[in-house]
Amino acid sequence: MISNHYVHTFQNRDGASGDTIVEALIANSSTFGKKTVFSQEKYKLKKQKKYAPKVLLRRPSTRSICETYFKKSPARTGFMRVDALSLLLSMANVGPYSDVLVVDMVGGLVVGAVAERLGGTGYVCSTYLGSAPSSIDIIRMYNLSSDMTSRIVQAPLGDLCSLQNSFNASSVLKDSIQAEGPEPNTVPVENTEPSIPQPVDTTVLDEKAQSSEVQPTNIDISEPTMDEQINQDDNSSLDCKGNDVSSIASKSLRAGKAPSPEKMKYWNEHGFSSLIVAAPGHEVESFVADLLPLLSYSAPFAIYHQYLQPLAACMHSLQVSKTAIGLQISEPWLREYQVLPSRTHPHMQMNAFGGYILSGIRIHNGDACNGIQ
Amino acid sequence: MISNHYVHTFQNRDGASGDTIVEALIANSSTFGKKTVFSQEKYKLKKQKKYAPKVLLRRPSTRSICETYFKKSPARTGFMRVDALSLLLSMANVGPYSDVLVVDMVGGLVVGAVAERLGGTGYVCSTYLGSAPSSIDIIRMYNLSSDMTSRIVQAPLGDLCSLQNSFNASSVLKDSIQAEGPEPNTVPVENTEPSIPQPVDTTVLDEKAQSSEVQPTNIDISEPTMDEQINQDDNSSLDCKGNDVSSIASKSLRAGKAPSPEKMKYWNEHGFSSLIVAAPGHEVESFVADLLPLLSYSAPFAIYHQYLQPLAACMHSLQVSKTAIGLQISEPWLREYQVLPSRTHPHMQMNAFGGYILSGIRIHNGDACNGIQ
Amino acid sequence: MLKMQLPTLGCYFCVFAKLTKGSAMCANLSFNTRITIPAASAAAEMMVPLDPSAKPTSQRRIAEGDNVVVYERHDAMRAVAVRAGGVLQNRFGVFRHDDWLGRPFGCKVYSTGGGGGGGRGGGKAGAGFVHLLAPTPELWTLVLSHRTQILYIADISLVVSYLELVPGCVVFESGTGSGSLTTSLARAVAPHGRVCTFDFHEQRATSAREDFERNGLSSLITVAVRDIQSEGFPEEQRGAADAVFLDLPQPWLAIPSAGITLKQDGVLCSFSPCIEQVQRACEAMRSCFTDIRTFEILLRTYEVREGALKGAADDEECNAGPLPHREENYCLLRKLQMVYIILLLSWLGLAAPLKGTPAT
Amino acid sequence: MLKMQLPTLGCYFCVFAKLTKGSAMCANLSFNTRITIPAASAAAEMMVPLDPSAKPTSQRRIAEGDNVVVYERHDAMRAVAVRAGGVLQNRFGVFRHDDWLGRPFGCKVYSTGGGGGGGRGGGKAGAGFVHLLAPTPELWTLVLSHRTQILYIADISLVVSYLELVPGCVVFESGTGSGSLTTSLARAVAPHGRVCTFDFHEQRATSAREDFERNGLSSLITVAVRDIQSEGFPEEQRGAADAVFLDLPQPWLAIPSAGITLKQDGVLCSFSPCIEQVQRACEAMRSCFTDIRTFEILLRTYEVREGALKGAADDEECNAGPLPHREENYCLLRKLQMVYIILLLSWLGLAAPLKGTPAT
Repeated sequence: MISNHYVHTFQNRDGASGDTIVEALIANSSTFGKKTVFSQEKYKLKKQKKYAPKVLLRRPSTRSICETYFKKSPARTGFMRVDALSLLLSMANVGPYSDVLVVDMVGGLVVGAVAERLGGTGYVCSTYLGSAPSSIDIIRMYNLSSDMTSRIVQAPLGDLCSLQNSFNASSVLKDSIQAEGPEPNTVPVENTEPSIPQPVDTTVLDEKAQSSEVQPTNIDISEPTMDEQINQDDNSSLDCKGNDVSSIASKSLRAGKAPSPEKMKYWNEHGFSSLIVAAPGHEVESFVADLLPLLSYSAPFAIYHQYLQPLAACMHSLQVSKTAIGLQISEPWLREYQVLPSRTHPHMQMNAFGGYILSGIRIHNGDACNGIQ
Repeated sequence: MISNHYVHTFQNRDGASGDTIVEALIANSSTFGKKTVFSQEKYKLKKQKKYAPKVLLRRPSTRSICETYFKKSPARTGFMRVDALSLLLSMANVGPYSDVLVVDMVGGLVVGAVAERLGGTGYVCSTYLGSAPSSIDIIRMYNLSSDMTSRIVQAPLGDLCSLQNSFNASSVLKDSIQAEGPEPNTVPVENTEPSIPQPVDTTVLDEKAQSSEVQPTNIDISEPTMDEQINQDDNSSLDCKGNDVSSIASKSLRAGKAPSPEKMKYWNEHGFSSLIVAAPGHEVESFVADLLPLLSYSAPFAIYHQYLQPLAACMHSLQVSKTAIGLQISEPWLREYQVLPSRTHPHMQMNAFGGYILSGIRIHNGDACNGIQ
Repeated sequence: MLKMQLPTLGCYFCVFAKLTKGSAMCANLSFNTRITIPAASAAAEMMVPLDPSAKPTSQRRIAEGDNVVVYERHDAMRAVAVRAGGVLQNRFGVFRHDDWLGRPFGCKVYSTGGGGGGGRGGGKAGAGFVHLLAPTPELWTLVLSHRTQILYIADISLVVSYLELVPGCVVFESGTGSGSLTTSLARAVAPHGRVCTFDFHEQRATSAREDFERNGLSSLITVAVRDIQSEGFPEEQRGAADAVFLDLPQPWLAIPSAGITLKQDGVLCSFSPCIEQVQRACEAMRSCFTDIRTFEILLRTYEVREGALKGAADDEECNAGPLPHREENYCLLRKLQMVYIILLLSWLGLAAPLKGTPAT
Repeated sequence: MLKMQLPTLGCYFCVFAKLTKGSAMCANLSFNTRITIPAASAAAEMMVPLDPSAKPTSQRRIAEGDNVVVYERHDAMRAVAVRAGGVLQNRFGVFRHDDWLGRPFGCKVYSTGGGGGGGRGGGKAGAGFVHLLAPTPELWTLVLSHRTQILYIADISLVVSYLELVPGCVVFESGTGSGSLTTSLARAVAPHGRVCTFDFHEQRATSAREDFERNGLSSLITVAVRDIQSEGFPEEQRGAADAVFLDLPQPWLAIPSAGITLKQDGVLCSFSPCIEQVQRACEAMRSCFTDIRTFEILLRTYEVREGALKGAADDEECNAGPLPHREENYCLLRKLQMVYIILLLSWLGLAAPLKGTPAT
């Protein structure tokens, strides 16, 4: 069977053409030969409509994954548009050898984007409150090598805070969460229940998008489904170079492990390089009060929210506490244009929800600058 | 002397050319004849720069007055941009024979704009809290005939509320303000102290604007100043047709009188046709709770504020009280473009402060629809 | 009986310009170009009152022949002409016009039972209600029949301001389209001004004329069938207009004629969705217009909902000890949860239908 | 020692496109096009760490030769190279570099007295302070020397995302300009990728090279003097680039060469302020690029201030009786007054300097 799942793997290769896929599907269809010529043509057209030329498969990137979720199931990723995600990565200075602390309640979109930028160096430490981590299964949409995936670790906020033997005795998390098991389970990404909780029917959206216009950068984000017309479990005719099935499976094994005690100790002493929070629907002020002491001094941070008000509250409390400078709330505004001879005009579709970002830099707020630690 | 004040009167005529003014200025200059040719030329250039061709005098309109204040002294008019003012007028359905209730804490910009739209029909009733009305002296910038000016009345909110023998016993104003004198003084518009309270130096701004680019729609909003070079008080050579000095002076006598008892009684029984509130820097929620019962049922209202939050609070309280429907907060966004061959691009200057508008329609919130009054 | 439709294209550019060298001969055909106003039919509710008695007030009651806007919710309204024995059926039930007579505008009326059937969210019997509103140009824009793309309130209000329309002005428009702007132009120039609107499409002109008649605007608006791009405005209207509004695919073709039709110092507006149209229109204006300015206006709308944000600590099972720092956070948290969430709805003010049904 | 300057032109358009028919012969000159990385000079703070030890942490102390960003306030920052005996003088006073050595990045340092003189708002003696920050590409954008119009964070972040840059990529840029984008490109492709940037202006290229050297980026960035519009990218770089960025007055002239320089599936971006440039660039791209998309990105920034709104009742002399309705309003009013005012600062994030001085 060539399920959508395997078609996904093509995305890991540069420029696998839709026609190739349609040919592969036909070659592997057990029923194609039995169809009438008319039915054969109809089948081909149907598959062509699905995979070529309207879907031009590409190596997935942060850009295309973010755009696709924003178009098809925006509530899942907190209505985070690609310009907002791009800003988060810039504002948090994500680059090689960064140790980025992330709160990702947008399904893994941010964790995956950071891991892509790290390119197998540094760490992205996904932290969470309570006993169970939020789902980060969108990371399997990314083109992450096993090396890159191994840089994704998960740790409950309580563990990070309790290890911190700092002068900042503010967090109650030490008292409340320390009792829990310090080793969170590795997220079994591949086996997680499909978690698209909002009422958006992605299939319907998908078809609508395809029929209305050519969407060359579409990625099918629906879960693998059985294709009634293709029953052979044989993908030998497909030359899967690059990241193959096993490398995808390996992601589930490596992503989201607990960080080693050595790493925890290192971060405790040196601090994280930067922080990104994407917890739409959550109050962020107290969250950030707990997270900020985990950063190294001079580390930038960027907090995304769908609403302005929670960020304003957070910004005000940071202004008062004098733990950060360069505070600013930004609202990105992105507009696509149609540029065609005599028909150039702006589009308005993508502007409604852009979200807001609070950014700043952690500072040492004491005056005794020399004597820390 | 031909002061700026008299130059202002040219604005009441259609298309008085700047050259005409410069010639008039030269003809009336006591010192021009004594200057050297070089000085004469310099004087002429200086005056030309001031009045022609960079300032092309026009009949003033809401549009040009609002644009000018926004450019030169935006704090005075609550950072109200022309698109916001235009929306207020539309959303409040300002048209002939309307009786528009207005709270104008933007210097008279809104009162003048409503009076212009009424064209000598209906009434604009400018209301206020406390004993002294806010200044509305910007109305003298408008091209209002004495007929139009006579349609501007002022009444303290307490008087309007106390006369209202309605079923809505909510307002405390009846108790608190009734004791005050019911007849407010006519605003002596022409004699009012120039009230440009913010630290913006309008003269400097003016010069900067003129030197940087051609501003054909500039209106000089600075108060009349002495021109050292022109000392003759003789404007006989200037043919002042249309609205002349006396008609301007008459504005001060007619604008802002108290409404007649008959009018007050009529509004009490019939309600105002619509409401506009422009009280930036003020909390509007309780204001609107007092104002809304003064409107007729089905009357639209529009409330301007520089900030989003006070309007959100107001909207929420209206949602809860079920006294209005069609509630919506709008934020206009206006951008000017430079359109020149091969150099077409958007400007960004005017977008920073646009303000927000809460609009809605007053309804009868009781179920016993038949039995009112 | 029309429901609101969503716009398909959101962004337009407005180019405004003032006439410099106009038709000097006709410059005195001025403000006073009135036309005789036929008496408005007594029964009809007039959207723009032509005399003080016509305006809706708290004492004016709904009468037969009146137009009312039936408000179901923010994004569901329709215009209804009240007639004896008339019936309105929607998902909230059946409403008898007879029940509406004598009630004030702005009142709430209930259905008489018998649910609307189709609407899955509607009430079934007796409990449904709607509000009856007096029509305004703004409401009309939301309920009119879309025969073409229409202008919405942000564009309309800006156009009226920049055209510097005041009562008594004469304004020319082409094309008429669905009459969305025309209605607002009429309000701005009433009671003694005039709107002359032209559309090349005969059926469209007829429908618009019927709409204006229905709203009591016939005395203010003249609708003519004419292809302004190829024929220009009528020669006999030379210098008659205080303002001209063009919403045409090739506005540059009509600009010379607009220049002839305008009074000196009159204002022209050309309204286009595409930048190339703007570029060509500006080019065409440069010969005899001044103060050419191009704008784009958008409207962002916000919805307010009372909502609670999940607190960071809500995910925890056990409650933390009341350390001072945390205490403060809890306190702030609680305050936040009471405060409204301001939700960005859309850039157009019309998209994004609200969830949930208000009635039953 | 550079201060931030305000942008004069805010809006740009980004046109992105993917190569379809590329230089097929060179398609395997791929990701692995590394260059040998010279050892970074030990003393210099590297803006983009090329090994784990180079990143600033809470334990890394400021040392001689480090670059620090001196933060006075939101809109007043400058880059300073720390040297023994060095002195920084600003309106807050005199700061000795020697006092900075051994302190962590992010610390607050005080002036040693002797006010800055000119600044009217500054402190006079001893009380002034600044913060010393580790440089990042974002901070660099705010302190660099403006030799040309520069790209700001919103444009930069979008460009990096749409160019789909990941560590190891090779990216070509023309022109180099002030190096604002170049620095962010270098971070995105580090540690093993490469940025090849070209500017026709020799002095500008030299200055940029010096800046990159100073920030420890020389091993990632190659600066060359070349007029890409007339000469194109070097022939020998055929198919070498994963991405090409053009910020040129006539980008269409360089687009064929960009097509040759890109790998198959590589991404091109053309960045222009004028719509005509966008139109011509798109036209030029259509022959061998696909997925041509044009964007405009703006950034609106908000400032939060604690402020009280005047209550409607504040104007009254006497206090009203505590009727339930009014009571409620007072209560709400008081709540509002405690809540912060969110102030829209600007659309660019850089204009509108804040009032007041933070120090002394």
